[in-house]
Amino acid sequence: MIDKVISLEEAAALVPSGATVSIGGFTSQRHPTALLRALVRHGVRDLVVYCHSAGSDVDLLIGAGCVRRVEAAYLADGVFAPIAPNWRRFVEAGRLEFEDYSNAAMMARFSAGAMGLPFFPVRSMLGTDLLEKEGLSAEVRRTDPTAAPKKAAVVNCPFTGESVVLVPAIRTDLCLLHVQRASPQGLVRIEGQEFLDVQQALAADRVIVTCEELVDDEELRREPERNRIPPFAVHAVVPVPFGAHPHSVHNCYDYDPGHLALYAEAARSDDAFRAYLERFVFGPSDHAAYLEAVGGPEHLETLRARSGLGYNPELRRRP
Amino acid sequence: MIDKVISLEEAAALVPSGATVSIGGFTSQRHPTALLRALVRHGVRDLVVYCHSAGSDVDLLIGAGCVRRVEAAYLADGVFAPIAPNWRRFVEAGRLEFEDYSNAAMMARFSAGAMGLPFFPVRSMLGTDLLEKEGLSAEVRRTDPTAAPKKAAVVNCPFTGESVVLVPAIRTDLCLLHVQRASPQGLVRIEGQEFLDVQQALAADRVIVTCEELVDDEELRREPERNRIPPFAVHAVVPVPFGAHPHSVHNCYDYDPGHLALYAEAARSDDAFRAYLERFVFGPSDHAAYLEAVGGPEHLETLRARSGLGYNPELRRRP
Amino acid sequence: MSAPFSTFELMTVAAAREIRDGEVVFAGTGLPMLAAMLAQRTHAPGCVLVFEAGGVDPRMLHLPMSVGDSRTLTGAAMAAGLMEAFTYLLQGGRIDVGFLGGAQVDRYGNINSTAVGNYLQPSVRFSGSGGAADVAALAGRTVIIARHERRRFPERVDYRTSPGWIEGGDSRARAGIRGGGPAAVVTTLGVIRFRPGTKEPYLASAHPGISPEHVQAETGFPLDLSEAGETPPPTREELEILRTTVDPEGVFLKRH
Amino acid sequence: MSAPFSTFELMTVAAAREIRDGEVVFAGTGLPMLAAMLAQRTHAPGCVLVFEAGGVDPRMLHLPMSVGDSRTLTGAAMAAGLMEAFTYLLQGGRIDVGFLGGAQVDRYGNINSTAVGNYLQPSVRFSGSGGAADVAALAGRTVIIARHERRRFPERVDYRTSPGWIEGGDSRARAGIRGGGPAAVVTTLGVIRFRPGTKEPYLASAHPGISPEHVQAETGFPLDLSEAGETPPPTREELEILRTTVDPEGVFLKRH
Repeated sequence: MIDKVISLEEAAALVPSGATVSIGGFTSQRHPTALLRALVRHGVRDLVVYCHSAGSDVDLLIGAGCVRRVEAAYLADGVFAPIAPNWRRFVEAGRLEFEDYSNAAMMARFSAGAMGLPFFPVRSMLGTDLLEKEGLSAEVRRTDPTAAPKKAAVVNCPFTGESVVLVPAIRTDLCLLHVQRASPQGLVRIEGQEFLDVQQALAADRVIVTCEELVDDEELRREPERNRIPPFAVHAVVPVPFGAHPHSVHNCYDYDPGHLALYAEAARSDDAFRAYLERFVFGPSDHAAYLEAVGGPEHLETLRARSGLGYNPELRRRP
Repeated sequence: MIDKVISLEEAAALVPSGATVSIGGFTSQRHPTALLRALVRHGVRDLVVYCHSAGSDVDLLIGAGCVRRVEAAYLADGVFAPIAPNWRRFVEAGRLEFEDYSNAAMMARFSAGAMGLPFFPVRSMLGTDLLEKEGLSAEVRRTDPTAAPKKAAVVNCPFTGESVVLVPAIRTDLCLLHVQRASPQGLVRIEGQEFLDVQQALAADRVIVTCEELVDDEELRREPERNRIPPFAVHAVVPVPFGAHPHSVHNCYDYDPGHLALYAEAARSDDAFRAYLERFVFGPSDHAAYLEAVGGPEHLETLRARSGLGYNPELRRRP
Repeated sequence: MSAPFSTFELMTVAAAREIRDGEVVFAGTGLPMLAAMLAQRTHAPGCVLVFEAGGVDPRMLHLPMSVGDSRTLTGAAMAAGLMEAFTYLLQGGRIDVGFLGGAQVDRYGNINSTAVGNYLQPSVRFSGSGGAADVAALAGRTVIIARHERRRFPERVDYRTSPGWIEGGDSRARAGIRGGGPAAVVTTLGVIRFRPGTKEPYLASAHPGISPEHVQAETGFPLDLSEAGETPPPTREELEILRTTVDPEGVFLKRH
Repeated sequence: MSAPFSTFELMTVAAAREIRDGEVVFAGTGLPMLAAMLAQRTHAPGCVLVFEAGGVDPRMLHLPMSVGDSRTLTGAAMAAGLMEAFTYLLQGGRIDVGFLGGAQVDRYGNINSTAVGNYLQPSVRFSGSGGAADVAALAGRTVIIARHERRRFPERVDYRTSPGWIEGGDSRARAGIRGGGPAAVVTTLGVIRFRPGTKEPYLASAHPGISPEHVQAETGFPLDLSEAGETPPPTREELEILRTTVDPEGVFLKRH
């Protein structure tokens, strides 16, 4: 039996500077944040990051100076950060290359990559500046092989004559996901919404999955209807309980309001964010130490999901 | 609570002559055959049928003279009919309008219809007669509103320059599915392979679902990850145990080798097929009488699926 | 006599009343989720909620913080993903009404949720479209919720993230957009609607205590005030449900 | 000394040997399923099977009758559907080898599974492409299994359902096809392969007891016989597994 289990540090070492990377999850849910913190510690630089609706996962990488470009539709963290703070600061200061699409367009771009197509059609973005204005310069498009030759193209349907927008496929070197359960052989079980994880995984050359729990392959094969990523597409599996903190994992734990508020405050300035990184990323030597730093087992217990609901109904989102 | 449960006869009455119809399932699996027999009894004519890999479901409608045109990729019934017999006879005799696509192309056409797109791209069919030869005449394309204006179009990707085939969307008046379980409110649970049922359902204006078992809506909502068709897209639900016989339903029963062999033999000539229809379609007054005609409860028990396998391991496929 | 209420409560109620029973609603983060939950608990018990992250037709017990929240799955018919939500449901034409927010809203209901100033190095950068551009293009109709200040209601948005009636008249259809367009803009001051044909905006109602002239003064484009009524206040029942059932924590309806 | 065996058994074994351990295999209805099951039980225990109807990576206990059979799901990693199989797996470039059957196979390994004679009113109408045209275009390489008779091996197929090397040389790439093309044609008489570059067919081996000249006589196009060896017969173990484990019923390997 193939065994794909590796450590968080080994996983981080699979992501070189300059890589194209997509990150699973959605705003404050199921991002592989433990792995991202390990990447920051490893000093990864110049990443080209593709996402759809990101939260303080991508925002952390931006603030830590790991990112050269973001192609995205949305960066925010619920009520705690209606605009992802590092994202906002870096764009306003001209410190980040970026390209804006809608969520449906990013869905379409990842789907094209997953489906082996060079483009995917969408009906939205017509009549908007998402089509009219480009984040990437002609120079970047010409010289950077990771940049699409055009942002999008409007064509007429050969059957109906209607205007349809084609968006270019995304293929990445790596896709980083966090899920509830996975087997050592790379079979993955997502509970709750799938978001765009399946398409992101299949649009990548290598998929690294962190999971709350390692389970037997046979167990996941008992319900093949619930597995959506073929195991042979997954390259590494890393068991990391609370590996999405401060974000939520359906059926496991809720997002951490206190930490998200603290993050949002810290990410408003370079100095405060440097202190945040010291305290929560560089300071703790590993994930266990991080969990201690954010409050330890007692605090984490307050986030536990209630069975049958998938979240913690007692959680107070307002201080 | 909305209740969408109707009888088989009421469901058949929802399908008018001349309608565009898609039929779920795959070769010898999970076709809504009880509903199709009811359509034949109702004297429905001139159907335009869209499928991908059909078996003696569509073949029955063809042989009963209900069909004006078939757009498909494949018609066969496993080892019992490597070529669907009425399909073969009707095409060879010039008695049927048809259009050939590959399965991926039919998948793409239904997906376009489901996704609200006028076309969908595929990379196959290049260099084949599937692109070069058309079943429909220019006259039909001009005068029949159910015919696509073109069979397909080859375009160059605006980003990479590669050749890509665009195929036209399918939208149908009706989609007929058979599934394991459904709620009276129209929530559907498919076990085993999904085939193309979800896309076919969402490419239709009205979806009629026949099911082995009617279950409580709440029960199906306990695992929302396993429901793939939104209940508000389903218009009618008909409980019909053994409603796919002689085909199989994963976890419920296997295909019926004896009946499939008998069917394949009968469908080789008009006369023999007329006798088949008399005996199994027009003769039995309803589905219960059909089940008696094919062997009754004792015979049907020999087809029962074994739990944990989903089929009957004792089934002998060769006489 | 109605009870005292906050502007956000009034807006939520006004937005909820835009939903008709039995409709399929695509709800975005924030007040739209409150409005949809309220509608389900009052005049539209049969409305169906769809969230872009994948939650379809839940019976939510607790207010989600965003559209990806686990709280959007309670009793749900489906836990799907972005592909299903955006293609099969939204682009497939199965959404009756979509709710949108935005930092700027212009004369024809176009929305900016991307950036103010120079796009490449803006004075303010926002979260970005998310699904808003898609909902604006593809839902049967949209309801926009926005804070009403003159700088937020310019003649023309700095960046058109989500298409409204574009430049009025038939410009939206000419742009190739199939979905319905904005039906109403529910603001902190009133409710704006658009004339059939010309798509010129008019003030349908000003909120209690707000004069139509004040609304015009806070609006960067001409607003026809001739038919402006008063926004009906929330009923006691609506307020009760909002405060005790929909958002007892004050996640969005802060009360302090 | 090898045991007596039927032609179909020999073909199945020859086809199975085309699968390398660890490969992802797209198997079609009939002998391909036998070949894949045999390969998993002999030299390629790590090969992964994918079926177009949605079964992915099963550990099958009983021979399926077709690619949609429940028997393709036993112990499977995924029970998906056509969209996943055709887009994410096949078109996504994740299939190493695909197996194809066909009624006619021509000089360059193009296959007809549609119709003989006039397309619109043919003398024989077949099942149609199914997924064959897609597998032929998009798998890393293909193995074709066919009954070898002169009328079934014409210079040019009546209808090109599944693309092989088209007209030889670089014509396949020029047609815009990205996948690999036919590696072998396993027939009732022997195994045909194609020269690199020209894509001209040659007889790699004739089955035991069949002369290369007989193969040529049953072939409607010139076949280079210069390197023709003899197809290695099945081993006792292979036959044992085929007969007692893979197809004990004789679903495809009829024994009567």
